[in-house]
Amino acid sequence: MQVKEYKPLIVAFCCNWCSYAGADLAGNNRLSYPADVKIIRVPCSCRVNPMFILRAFQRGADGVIICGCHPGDCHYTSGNYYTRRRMAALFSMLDFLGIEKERTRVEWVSAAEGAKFAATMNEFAETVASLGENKRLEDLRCKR
Amino acid sequence: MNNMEETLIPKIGVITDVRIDTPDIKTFRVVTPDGKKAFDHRPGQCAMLSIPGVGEAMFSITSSPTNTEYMEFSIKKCGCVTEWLHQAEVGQQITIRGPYGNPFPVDDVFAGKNLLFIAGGVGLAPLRSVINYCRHYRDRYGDIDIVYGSRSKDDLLDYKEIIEEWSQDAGVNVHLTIDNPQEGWDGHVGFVPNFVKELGFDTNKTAVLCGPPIMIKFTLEGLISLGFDKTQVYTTLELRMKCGVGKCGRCNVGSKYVCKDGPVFRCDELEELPDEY
Amino acid sequence: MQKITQNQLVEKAVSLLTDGTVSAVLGWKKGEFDYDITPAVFKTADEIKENFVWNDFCGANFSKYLVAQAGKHEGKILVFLKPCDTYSFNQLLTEHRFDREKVYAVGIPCEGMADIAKVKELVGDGIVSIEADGDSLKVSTLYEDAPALVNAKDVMAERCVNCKSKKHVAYDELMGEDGIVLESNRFDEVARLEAMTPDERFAFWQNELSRCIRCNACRDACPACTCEKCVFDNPASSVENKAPANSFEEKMFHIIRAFHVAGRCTDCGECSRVCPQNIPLHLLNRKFIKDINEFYGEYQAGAEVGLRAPLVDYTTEDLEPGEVFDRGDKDA
Amino acid sequence: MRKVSLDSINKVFGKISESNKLYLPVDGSDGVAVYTEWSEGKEWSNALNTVRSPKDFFFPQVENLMEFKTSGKNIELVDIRDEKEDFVIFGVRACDVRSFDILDRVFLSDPVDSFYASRREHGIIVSVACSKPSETCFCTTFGIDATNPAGDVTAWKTEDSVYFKANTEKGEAFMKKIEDLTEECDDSAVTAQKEKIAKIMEKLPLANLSADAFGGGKTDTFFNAPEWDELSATCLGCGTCTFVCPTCQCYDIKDFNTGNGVIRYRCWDSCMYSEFTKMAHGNNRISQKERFRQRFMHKLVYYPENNEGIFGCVGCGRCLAKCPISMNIVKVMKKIGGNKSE
Repeated sequence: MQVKEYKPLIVAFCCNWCSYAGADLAGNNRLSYPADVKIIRVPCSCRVNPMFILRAFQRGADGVIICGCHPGDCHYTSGNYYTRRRMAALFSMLDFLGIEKERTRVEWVSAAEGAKFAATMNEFAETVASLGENKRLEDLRCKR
Repeated sequence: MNNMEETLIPKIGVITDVRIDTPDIKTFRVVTPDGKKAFDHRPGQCAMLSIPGVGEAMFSITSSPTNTEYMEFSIKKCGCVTEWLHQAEVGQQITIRGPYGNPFPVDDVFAGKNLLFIAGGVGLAPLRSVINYCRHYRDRYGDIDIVYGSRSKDDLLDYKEIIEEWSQDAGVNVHLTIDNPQEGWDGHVGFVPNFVKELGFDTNKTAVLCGPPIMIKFTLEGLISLGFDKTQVYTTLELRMKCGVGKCGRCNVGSKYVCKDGPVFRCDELEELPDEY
Repeated sequence: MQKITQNQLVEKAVSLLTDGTVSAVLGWKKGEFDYDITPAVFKTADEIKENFVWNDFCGANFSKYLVAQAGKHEGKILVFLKPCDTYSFNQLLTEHRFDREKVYAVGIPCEGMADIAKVKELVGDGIVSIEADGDSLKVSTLYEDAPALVNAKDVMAERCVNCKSKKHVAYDELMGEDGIVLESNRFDEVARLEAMTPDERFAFWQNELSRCIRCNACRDACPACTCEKCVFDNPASSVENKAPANSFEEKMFHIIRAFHVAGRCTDCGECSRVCPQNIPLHLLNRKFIKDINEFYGEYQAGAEVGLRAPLVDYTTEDLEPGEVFDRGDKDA
Repeated sequence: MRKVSLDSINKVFGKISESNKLYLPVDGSDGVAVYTEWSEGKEWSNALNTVRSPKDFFFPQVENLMEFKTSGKNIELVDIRDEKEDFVIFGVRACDVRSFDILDRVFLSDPVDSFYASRREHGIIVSVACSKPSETCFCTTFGIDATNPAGDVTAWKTEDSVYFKANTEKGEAFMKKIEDLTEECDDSAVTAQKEKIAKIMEKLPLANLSADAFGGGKTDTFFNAPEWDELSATCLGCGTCTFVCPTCQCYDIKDFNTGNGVIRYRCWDSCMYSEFTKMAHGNNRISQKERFRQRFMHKLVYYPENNEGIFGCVGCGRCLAKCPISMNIVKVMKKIGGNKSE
């Protein structure tokens, strides 16, 4: 039997105004990043409820990254500041429960930073790949 | 492999016809994938329909047991399962299990009696099965009166069948009413309980009642004021159910389980139950 | 052990009820044994005289009951608040969860509550009576002829051993003397866990959370959990469930539960008190409190009415989520 | 009757576990006993009972019923029921043994619940008489003899030995397996033990609690009792009592979409939960008072009405120990039934 090469599944929550456009730009500039990065567009990074992140892991994600406008540049003035606090608290809690801290990340990517988007995704996918499959927040029912 | 029969494991059913009855009620025709009726039932019994991933819910079987080809379900859009069903197309598979509950006593108590059916809104759904059964075996029963009311003419379920079939039958009297006056409606206008009182039925009848709880309550009062005894009146209840066989505990009212001991109750039996339905 | 006596509280309750200041009293009602005390709403002086109890097992935090009870009765309801309860009281007021005008709050000092499980650990099962005797509890059991004397300190509930404050932050009237905010060791256990490796922490929590039976007692007792419809009860949320189907759901429930109260949790410890499976749920809440203190400055939920909870606030200089791991070298 | 010295009990466990999975109460990391699969090194707990009742063995908290695969408009149903293997539950107390009878009357009545039935068929119950009842015990109220529990095999644990007596065919087969490790003995030690425990049972604070006021046909007497308001006033509406209860059997059936199919599973549910009876057109038990009342009325009136007077409570005392607000069936019985145990 051929062993399937392990490719991490990454869920990227991208804010509509900056990071999603950044991903677009990366595409337009033909910058490559792994196909296993699944982008979910959200109106603002602060739309991302901690439940979304946990659910992404439940449904098979190996890493979850949240991308928003740079602090100070939020389309809604302050959304990403809230994201920053919330995710700091959540990530610290996940770490407290012994879940690999490298599996979650927040990055600020503007609409002009296509290259940063691609680089971030490449680097994040590599980090997650080195951790292997998500075992600690997996739901076995979804893995069949 | 555990080969015991298990009621919780359903059969597959196929929707072979969808009829739009009113703006929020559709009637679904269901058979097994090989085109047969899923199981036999008695008038007033129910079946559990489900869509995997959406949910399972109990519905009364609206078609008559005398129909040996298929079953019909008249379903009002009001929750997640029903909403999903309402957007289902012909050919859609669902799951079906049953029959559940006690039927109306059509072959003993009702035999030879004059019958009075009173329904409000989608409450006609469970009665349609009995009415058509009694029409099929017309000679076993006395006169049949049907009082049916809804919010408007458009909300009358099975209107075509009522006009073209029921009201044409000998010895069957159909009395329709709608809540508010409407253009193109020259029939009675008013609520069912009042209409029943206005019609002033003889008490030599057995009454079968189904509709919203408030309608049941006032119609029952109306019937009693006409001289009916509670032992002459039957109704059918609806509560949340999960198993359908009196085990999951949801439809437990007093010592009865509506799924197993009901849904058909005689009104004096209901009186013995705590007021929780 | 408690400095204030049951009689004093009964007198206070009866007099406030008789003079019409209040029309109902939220208090502790005695049970079958000396430790199974039920929160109750008293309506008459006779009921209070007969059944009101105050001893070392009156742990229940009444603040949350005010959401349902304040305004339910004609006039005001009297509530007795221990120092830790007053924080929850303020936090609920901050969130406009009850009408302050409908409540008459009497602050009462608390010397720490006993944990019946610890009592049983020391003296065994079959307890027929527990009496306070100075700084000790006199415990009689079915199996020993002479009652056992246990030091109240030895059977004190964890949350009371690590009491954060003896100061009442809200009341209409105070009985006895007010205390002060204490220097507690309540974060020690969190720090101990932080110092473990992720693998050890994972094993620790896996063991603890796997016992969860999802009875929702932690949520239902929590004075910060007052949503009208909890996300875990809402079929439309797609995370609603009655049982932890697997280890993922156990974790999700507890992470989200703790996160929903992060910044609003006053660390009253009710979650751990009510857990039938002895899961140290307060550690999750304390982790958030500790983090918030370290990331955004010391914050005590409920210390004052109207404080803005840290997670619904921000500064432009906040640390980045990635930086939370870089403080110290605990995982390195 | 046969006996084995307490020092050798692990040999018995070892012998049984060669052929069957063996579960028994073992103290967990927090010192609380929990039914655990026995393996070398695990010690039989001295605790009176587990927090979580053994009903899990027959009616697990979560149980997958079937699976569906959907494609387009088609549904494929997969029956995932499998043949169970025999297993032994060791150390079940008298109250919990009775709880199986109560569950049987629900799950084995027509139509039989095949999931429950197959587990029940394969479960071998070794009960053990109580030696140190707790103040929360009130099994005598329901006619249960804690000194002589039912089950396939009854065991008595004394200071130095464990005595066994088989009650059923399954029990005989069990005894056969451990024949070499046990020796024939008379029942004098067990009789002495029974007498000693019976005396303690008499001294229990709830020893005189009577359920005579309750039973079938009493719906009208109790349903509208004014005391329900007061009793339920501070109920949190959590599910602790239900989930630690060995006889609570309400369940929910739910679907879980795994992304590549649907698992239909059932899990424990609680009549104390607000949406237990909620349906599209409303809720027939709108306040906590009604839900609270349902739980106790079911155990004390409705269940006996349908089951020849047998109550739906076994007096295990778990809810007394675990309710966050210490409200429980004893308080309800005393208040509503006007019954004082003193």
